[in-house]
Amino acid sequence: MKLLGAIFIICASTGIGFALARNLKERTKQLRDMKQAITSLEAEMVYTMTPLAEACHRVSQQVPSPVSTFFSTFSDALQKGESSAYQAWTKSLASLKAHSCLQQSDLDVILQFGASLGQQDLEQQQKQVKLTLSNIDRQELEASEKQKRSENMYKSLGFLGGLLMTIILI
Amino acid sequence: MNYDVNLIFQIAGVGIVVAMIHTVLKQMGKEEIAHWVTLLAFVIVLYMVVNVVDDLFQTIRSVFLFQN
Amino acid sequence: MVHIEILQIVGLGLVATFLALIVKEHNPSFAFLLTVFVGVIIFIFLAEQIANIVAMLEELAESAQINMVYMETILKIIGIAYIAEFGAQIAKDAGQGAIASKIELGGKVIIMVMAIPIITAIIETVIGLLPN
Amino acid sequence: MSFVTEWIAQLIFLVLFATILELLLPNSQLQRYVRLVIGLIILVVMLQPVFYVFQMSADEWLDSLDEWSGVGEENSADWSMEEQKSEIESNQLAYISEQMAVQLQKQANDQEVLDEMDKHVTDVSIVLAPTLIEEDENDVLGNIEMIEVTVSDTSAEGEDSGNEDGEIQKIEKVETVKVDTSQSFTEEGSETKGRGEDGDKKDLIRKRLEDVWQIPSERITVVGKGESSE
Repeated sequence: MKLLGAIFIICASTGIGFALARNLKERTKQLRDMKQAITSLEAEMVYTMTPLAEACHRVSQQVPSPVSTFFSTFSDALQKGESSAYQAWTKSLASLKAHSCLQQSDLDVILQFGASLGQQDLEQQQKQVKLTLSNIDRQELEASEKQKRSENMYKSLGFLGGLLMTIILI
Repeated sequence: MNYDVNLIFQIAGVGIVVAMIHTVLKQMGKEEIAHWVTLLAFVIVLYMVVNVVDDLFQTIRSVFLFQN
Repeated sequence: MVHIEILQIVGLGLVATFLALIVKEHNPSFAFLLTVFVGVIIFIFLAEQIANIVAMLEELAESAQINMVYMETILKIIGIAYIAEFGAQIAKDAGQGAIASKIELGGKVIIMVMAIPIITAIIETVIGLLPN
Repeated sequence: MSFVTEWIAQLIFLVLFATILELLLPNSQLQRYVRLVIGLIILVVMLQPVFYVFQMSADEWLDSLDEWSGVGEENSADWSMEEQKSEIESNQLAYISEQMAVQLQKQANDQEVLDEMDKHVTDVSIVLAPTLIEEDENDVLGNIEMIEVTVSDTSAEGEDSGNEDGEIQKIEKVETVKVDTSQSFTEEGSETKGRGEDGDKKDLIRKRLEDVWQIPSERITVVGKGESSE
């Protein structure tokens, strides 16, 4: 019985550690996805001149999960036409925040990009895209560094914490 | 010798695990947290040891000093 | 039974020494606590055994109609010696030789205080022996 | 001579004791001090005859030692003797009172004093006065401190319940009659009067018992079964 409890505690805390580590890993991945999405959004806008809603819809089909849902909700909101692009962007960003592992600084960069969306001409827009991309690059670099540093730490800390708890409680 | 000898292994285990946690946290540059963790574990183990020491003093008192 | 118990004590001590060696490398304070704990456990065990001896002697003394005051004084002195010794050893282990010697000093003083009435009695007798 | 024997025995025992306990000592600097004190104690025991010579009682000195070291010492031998004596006495008392009780119950039931009230004595217990027992062992009745009598309805056991004496049926089936010589009698009288018909019935029982046992009826207290006797 004691052994069972000990196993439970160790498993749970190890799980928590792994979840935290996965969070870090996911963040870099999602940042990369976001970068890719914005690049393709730029391509849509600059080369094929598709409207924003349509472009976002296409982009949402090219990238994996959390980022794609962000773009699809954004394009849906635009197509319904019930609010401005910035409002729709903010709203879908809020839902992205709940479902992704991105941190506030990453979201700020994306929000900044959304503020300029659909307000300026193509050239300005392109500049904006470049700025955002470099910002995201920076975030990604930071995230990957943090991942490298902390991923192992979270994993081992989770396991060791569970071990400590069982040793003390036994 | 029916005393809880397992407590020895418990203390040693806590010591080793805390040392590992300390090392990991220190490596990640979170020395403050590492110190807090060590301190906390130390207090817990100290509590156990103090309990046993109290037991010892009571025993000696009842055996040698004729007080109960 | 007795030989098993000595094996237990020695085994306990060796295991504890080994563990303390390992832990000391990483975490000296825990190694110290471990040492204290093992010392206490062995001590408690011995105290129980000593209680047996003392009970036997007490029985003997009672049946021989011998004054318990002497015995209790001796027992108290030995108890004080044990406690002082224990504290001093722990302090010494922790690298606090100064505190250890203070504890020992305390033990000595208390033992001497216990001896004061005896000394006064002897001195009074000797003075009584002298011609006025 | 006995003093010398005692002295030597004490000395031998103390030396033995000190040796054994010294072996138990932790080997440290403290050992020297402990040895010194033990040596002093042995010296004191050796000096005890000298105390006698100089008319200074060793017990007196021991009392002062008690005060110093806070060791309480009881004269346990005397005390246990007292206890044993009182225990034997109380055993004797219990035996006598038990014998008496059986005798009294038999007496009361044989003479059928209570039969007209459809009652009989089921249990008698006696408490004897402990101080009188030595003065006159034959006068057992004089030594009675308290008699407790339990009576029960014979009619309740028979089938004819209810056809006669409905009043008795109302009284509880088992009652305790108490004879108490140590209590003041006026108090008991008022106590029984307060109970009306119940009290009358119990008065009758007391009178009957007085005739049989030769104990004045005003000494008798009647207490119902459910009530407490004290």
